[in-house]
Amino acid sequence: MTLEETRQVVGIVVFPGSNCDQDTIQAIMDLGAIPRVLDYRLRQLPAIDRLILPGGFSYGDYLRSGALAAAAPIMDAVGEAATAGMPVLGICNGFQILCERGLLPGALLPNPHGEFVCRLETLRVTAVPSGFQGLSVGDRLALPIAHHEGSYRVSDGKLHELFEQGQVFLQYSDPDGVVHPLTNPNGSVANIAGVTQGSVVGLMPHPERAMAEYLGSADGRRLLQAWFGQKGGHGC
Amino acid sequence: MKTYRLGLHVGLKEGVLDPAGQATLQVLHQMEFAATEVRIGKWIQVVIEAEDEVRALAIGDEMGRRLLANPVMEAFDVTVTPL
Amino acid sequence: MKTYRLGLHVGLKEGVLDPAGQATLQVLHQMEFAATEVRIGKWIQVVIEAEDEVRALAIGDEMGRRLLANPVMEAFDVTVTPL
Amino acid sequence: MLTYAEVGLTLSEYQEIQRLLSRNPNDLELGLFGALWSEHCSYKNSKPFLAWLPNQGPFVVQGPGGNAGVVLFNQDYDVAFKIESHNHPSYVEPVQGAATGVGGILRDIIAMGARPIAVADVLKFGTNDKARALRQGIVEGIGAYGNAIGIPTVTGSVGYSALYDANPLVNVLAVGLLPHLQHIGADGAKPGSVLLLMGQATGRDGIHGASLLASQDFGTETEAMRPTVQVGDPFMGKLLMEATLRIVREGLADAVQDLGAAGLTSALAELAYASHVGVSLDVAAVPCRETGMSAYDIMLSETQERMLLSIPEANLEAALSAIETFALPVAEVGRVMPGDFLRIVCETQLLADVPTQVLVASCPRQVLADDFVERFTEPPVGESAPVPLTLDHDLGLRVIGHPDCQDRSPIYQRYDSMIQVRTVWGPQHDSAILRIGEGADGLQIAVAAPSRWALMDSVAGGYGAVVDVLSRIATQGSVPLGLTDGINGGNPDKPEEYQRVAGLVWGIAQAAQDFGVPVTGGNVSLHNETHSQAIWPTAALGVVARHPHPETPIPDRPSGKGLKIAVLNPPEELSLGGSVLAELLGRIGAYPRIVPDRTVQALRLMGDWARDPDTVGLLACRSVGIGGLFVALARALMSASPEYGADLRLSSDRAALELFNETAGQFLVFLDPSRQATWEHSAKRAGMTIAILGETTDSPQIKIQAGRTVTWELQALWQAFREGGEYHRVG
Ligand SMILES: Nc1ncnc2c1ncn2[C@@H]1O[C@H](COP(=O)(O)OP(=O)(O)O)[C@@H](O)[C@H]1O
Ligand SMILES: [Mg+2]
Repeated sequence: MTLEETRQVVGIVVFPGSNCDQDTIQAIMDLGAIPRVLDYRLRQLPAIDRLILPGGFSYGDYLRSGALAAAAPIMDAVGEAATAGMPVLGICNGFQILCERGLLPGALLPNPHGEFVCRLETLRVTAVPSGFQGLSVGDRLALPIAHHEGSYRVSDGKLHELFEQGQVFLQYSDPDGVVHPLTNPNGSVANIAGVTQGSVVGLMPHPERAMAEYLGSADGRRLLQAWFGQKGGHGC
Repeated sequence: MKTYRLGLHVGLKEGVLDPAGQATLQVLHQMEFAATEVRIGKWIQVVIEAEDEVRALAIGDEMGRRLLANPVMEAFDVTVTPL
Repeated sequence: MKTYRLGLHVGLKEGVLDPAGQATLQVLHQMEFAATEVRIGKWIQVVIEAEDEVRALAIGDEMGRRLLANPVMEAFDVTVTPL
Repeated sequence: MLTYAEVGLTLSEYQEIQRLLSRNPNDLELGLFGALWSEHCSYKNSKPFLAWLPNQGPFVVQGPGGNAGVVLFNQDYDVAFKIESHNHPSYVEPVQGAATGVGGILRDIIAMGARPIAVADVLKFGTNDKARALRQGIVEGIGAYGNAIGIPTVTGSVGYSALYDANPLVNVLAVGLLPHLQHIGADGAKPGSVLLLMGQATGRDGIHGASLLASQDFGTETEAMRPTVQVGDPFMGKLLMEATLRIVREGLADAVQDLGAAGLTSALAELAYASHVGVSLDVAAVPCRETGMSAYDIMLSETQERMLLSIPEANLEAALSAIETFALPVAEVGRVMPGDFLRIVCETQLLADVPTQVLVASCPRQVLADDFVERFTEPPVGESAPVPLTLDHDLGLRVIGHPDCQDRSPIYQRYDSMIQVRTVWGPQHDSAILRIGEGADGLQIAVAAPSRWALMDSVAGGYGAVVDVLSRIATQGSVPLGLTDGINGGNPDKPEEYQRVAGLVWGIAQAAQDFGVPVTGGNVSLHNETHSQAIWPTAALGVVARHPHPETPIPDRPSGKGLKIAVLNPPEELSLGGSVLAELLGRIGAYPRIVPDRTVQALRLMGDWARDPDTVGLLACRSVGIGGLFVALARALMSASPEYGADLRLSSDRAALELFNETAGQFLVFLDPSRQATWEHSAKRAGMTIAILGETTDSPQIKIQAGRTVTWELQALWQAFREGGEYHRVG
């Protein structure tokens, strides 16, 4: 079945300062799903099938990115939905919010060079999150990153466990899919760019910005299709 | 109700790499300061209303745990000054 | 030479807008904390070698003026602890 | 009692105020005059020559005067765009100065009811250690604001000279989209409407920023005048943007004015003047961040992230509830009335009352001498540029490694260039290309600020800057819709500096006229002078254009071997004047005066080819600018993947001149050899020279036979491009 046929409704949570919400809505519509904007002040979720926490600078990224949004009223309901198995995707700032909220392991610290970085990166699929279709371990995706605080860290001793349990979704790699320190744009431990826990997935790159070749890459489309459980096109 | 100023020192936990601190240390060396270690954290001051100092301290602690520090990476301490 | 830990509180000068403090205050309210003001600054700890405490304090002051605080917008204070 | 000098006025200006008011102004009123009669707000020195700029054209919806120019884009949209400087604040506090520069120009666009879709930054830095620290802060600040508010920085320009050591330039261009013919501005306020002040509470930020900081030279005396630094808050800026755009979209406001230089004073006076109404403001109703702020402080504060709205009574409730949605602070601060006055009250007490006509439009202006313009007709005589006799390997590396030619990725990677998902061409290219709608026309944006060209002959430099930006547009066959110019100069009270700035504008005006593209807005920043050392007169030009096929730009890099490499419209008289190479050889010399007719024709032909590339076999192209043909070629080859090389044959005595002259209006083109008859015919028909230099190869090097053969490995060029020639890498 195509997305148009299933008419999946995707809640897009908008916090004050979110700024990738429109881009995400557009991407979701391109794929044939129905976006539904959810205000951060809601305490209950309407009838939706999936949730996205889009990128941006919620609350200006003040204090720590994602921290202030993680305390928003809607986050209780997001937590409950996640526990109940609803697919939740956090992109960039959304990823930071999910970590701050404890719905994903680890934390995202400022890039060690102290600078924002925006460019196309190659990501290697290290484990396929549950429910994803059409992605395989070892696939490479070209996706843009754009963040100031993307240095993924976990508490002592936790890294091994993440790999063991298949929670490491994406790693920054070279174009051939080889992961090494030179391909690490932000000091993330083990080049980790995305993780998963249960039905929750977070990633620093922006799939919604890579929806067509003329934008530099169409691999974001492929990634989102996979999240929807749709088999997308071919990898690189 | 009285007014207090809470002061929270929030810093990376012992053992967590602090690249900003390292970079600053390097610059201090360039400037010929005899420094051996730099750690950079936050200093957050919050003015609150509370019944007494003990209560104020407890509120500061709760703020630190729930919002002002990240439990995965950061540790904090709280001081209270009556205003 | 002895070893000291300098602690610098670096904060925005009075009157300088603190957007991070403002946004944090707003969220503290949302969480039903009775806060009335938040200011967010830095807490910088530097380990140095110096002859004595007075010298250490002077070094801390110099570091603050020359590097650790932005003189246009920030003020700072220094404390010294022998290690 | 305040004196006129304390608010930055001269005695004769003060006397003029007395005469116009028929009384002495009180302190508060004097403060208002100090702000509005400053150079920054009144353009008293530059207005006479801004009148030279053509401002009419087929696409102009709104010319200069408003918060930004507006041009027609298509049936659905107009484009608002303008460039603004934030030079002095960026020197005092680079991060916040640059950040508030971005915030400020974005609010200009938003106040036109347009949604910002792109930013471009034009930066000039010095070369000493302090300048390096300033650069670090300025780039940080631009990113910090643009990235957080979610507007991509899609292109820009960076240049270096020791003359910018204590006067870095930060000019920012912003571009926004608005529904076609939707009009909102400062000019619609109707008597009876309520004035709302929305956004940040007012603090003592930047008091006298416009009159003192931006309108006087730097020196030790100005140190003490430093006001409380304005801090940018892109988070509040984002909420303010969304709230303003919603109010405009729902038609709830009759006028909107952003608060920029001179804060409430300027916003109220502009709104009253443009709308032909009187306004009354109650300072007691203005939310303040600090206690004990005087009316004077409140009126002159430059606190950022504030917007003034004029709302008809009937819409008040709806407007307030829209603002509430964004959790933005807002207050009713005044009223619009019939009349011509700016009245300030504190509850029931009258504090100031001045006719807006006097405040806004009566500042005495500079009067130009009768022969002023004649002085520009001939290029000034001075040292001529050097003429190198041989081409050597080192020259090439030194030019591409010169700070003005180096790789900018360390800067632009710190900016989000992709948000809003329109960026087909971002900062890796010579101009930006944005898609606007599915399969529809796109928007091309280019900037240029070739300040070395203006050093000896500012008329030639101003003209060249316009040709430079328009050439970038021609490579895509886009239709230029309008220009915006940021003029930066030294102290206008010095006749020679004044004349240099005037010459710059004269050159821009002539070129805009010759190429038929109007200037719909811009900015003038004078007093860029420290300890009597003035900057190079610097024009930052920006252009917006309609791109016919944004999803498939004409490539700027070759895609195979065996392609013909040629120059379209090489200059007849070769001169290194104003070039990077001339500087490296120790004598910059005057930039050539560009020949109008021929150059107009060249851009037209380039545009025609780009609109129909298949017919002539146009495979890739670039315009020639700073660093000359050599840099254009090297950048084209270095960005191709897989890599190709070039094999060129040039005449031995002219090779260096041909490769390194920076005469604008010439194009590097890569052509399909099988179509040679077609493109040769096409050029000939148009009366254009096309000089074939050689062809692309599949070995990664540039090989030039000019008497002897000189070869550059792309690897070596790349290293110089990334790390600097004889310089350290500068970014
Ligand atoms: N400040 C900037 N911000 C964003 N992009 C920039 C900036 N400066 C330069 N760029 C990009 O890098 C390219 C090369 O920079 P530069 O040499 O300054 O400009 P050009 O040679 O095109 O005049 C530009 O075409 C532009 O796209
Ligand atoms: Mg450029």
